[in-house]
Amino acid sequence: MFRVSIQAEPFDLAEEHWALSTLGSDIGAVISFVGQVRDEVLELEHYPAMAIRQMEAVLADARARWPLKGATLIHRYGRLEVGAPIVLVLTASSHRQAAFEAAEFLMDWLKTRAPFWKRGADGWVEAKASDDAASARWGT
Amino acid sequence: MFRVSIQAEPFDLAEEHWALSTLGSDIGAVISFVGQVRDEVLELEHYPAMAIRQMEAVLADARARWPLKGATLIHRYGRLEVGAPIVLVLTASSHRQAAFEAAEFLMDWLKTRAPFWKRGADGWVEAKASDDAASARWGT
Amino acid sequence: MTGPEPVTLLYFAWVRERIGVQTEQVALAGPTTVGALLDDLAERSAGHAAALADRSRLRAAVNQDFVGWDHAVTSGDEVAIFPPVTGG
Amino acid sequence: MTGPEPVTLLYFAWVRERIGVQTEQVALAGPTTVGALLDDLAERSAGHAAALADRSRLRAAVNQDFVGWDHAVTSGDEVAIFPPVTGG
Repeated sequence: MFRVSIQAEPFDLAEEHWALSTLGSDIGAVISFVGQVRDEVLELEHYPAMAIRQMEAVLADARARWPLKGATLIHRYGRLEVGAPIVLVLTASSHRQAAFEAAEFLMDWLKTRAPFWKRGADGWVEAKASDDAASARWGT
Repeated sequence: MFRVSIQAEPFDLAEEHWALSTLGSDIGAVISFVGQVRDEVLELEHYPAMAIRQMEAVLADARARWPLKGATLIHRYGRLEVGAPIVLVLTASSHRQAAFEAAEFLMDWLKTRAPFWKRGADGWVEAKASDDAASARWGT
Repeated sequence: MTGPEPVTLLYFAWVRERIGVQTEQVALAGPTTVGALLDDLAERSAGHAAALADRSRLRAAVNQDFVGWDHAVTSGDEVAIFPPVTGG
Repeated sequence: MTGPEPVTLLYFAWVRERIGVQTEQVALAGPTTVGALLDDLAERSAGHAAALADRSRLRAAVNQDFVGWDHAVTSGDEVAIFPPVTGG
């Protein structure tokens, strides 16, 4: 099961995890990454059509690189309080290395390619060079 | 919050995740790894005193290497059905890279140093050279 | 006789704020590039000029794919201009 | 007069199954090493001999830390012998 969602509502980690962990008897590893709002309330703007198109493309890319049994990408938008979950990446595979690498790849990619913009109390958040560097290591 | 548990009972991913994600306003990333039983029912034997001692030691090692805000290690023992969760590694940090690296380190270590032994339908499971290689990359 | 389909511009984050609109449509005189289109757009208002002045702080997408400044723009394209993304 | 405290042996997985017990205690004549102790243990029974024959398939811990075969064993130690671990 491979799924992308862009939504204002929170997601249910346990439910999303369950959906992947029960995909079959050959699932050996399920990894979740949750990014959450640090330190200040954020407003997330996004470019809906491009975001969904690009997130589906990167999921296809991840499937071509690693033997995944399932993966879920959820990105939220709108006003998000401190501690609120922003993004969920879930990967399921027979082996942990594939699940770990795919989850890192998907997160690095989301940071540098998914068209979302955060605004905090002091204005628009600046992009970080470290995110570009993290993304560059995958050679995309 | 840093916690190690060795238990026969299942764990509650959502509850364990919540415990770390709510540790403070500086938590930006929470990662979970769940290893689960593939393909055949397993019986897990372990060396309780050494397991708890070694798991606490590796958690201290991870804390010294990465700026973690919290981490949880849970390993189950006893009879485990196909699809049952065996192991949970949770890491929480301000930044995703620390959380990812620490989670991978902890899992690689658990595979090669935690005194647990799996028995399946065809007898005792053999250790994998690939796990030794994965562990060796951390230079421990 | 109707002319060729216009190009749809989309702006996000502080680019949108400085220009003052989320979207606008422009007719092309002929085939152009993203960079040349931005030069034209910058003359539309002080807000456009301010938003589009420093190209090193901007990124572009044509039809929802990231592109460079020399990428072709043709009639009917959807062209988005925005700061480097900060999601995830 | 009581003698020195014995060494406690612990066996796990197929080592335990072949030897037939989970734990046993042995008195040391004097300071030794894990490897030398295994040589002595192998003479206790056919099960011990079978379990301990191929040292490349065994790992050892003394007082709950992994050690090599030349590690010292002294009175009162807890010595565990087991196959490479397969948890996680």
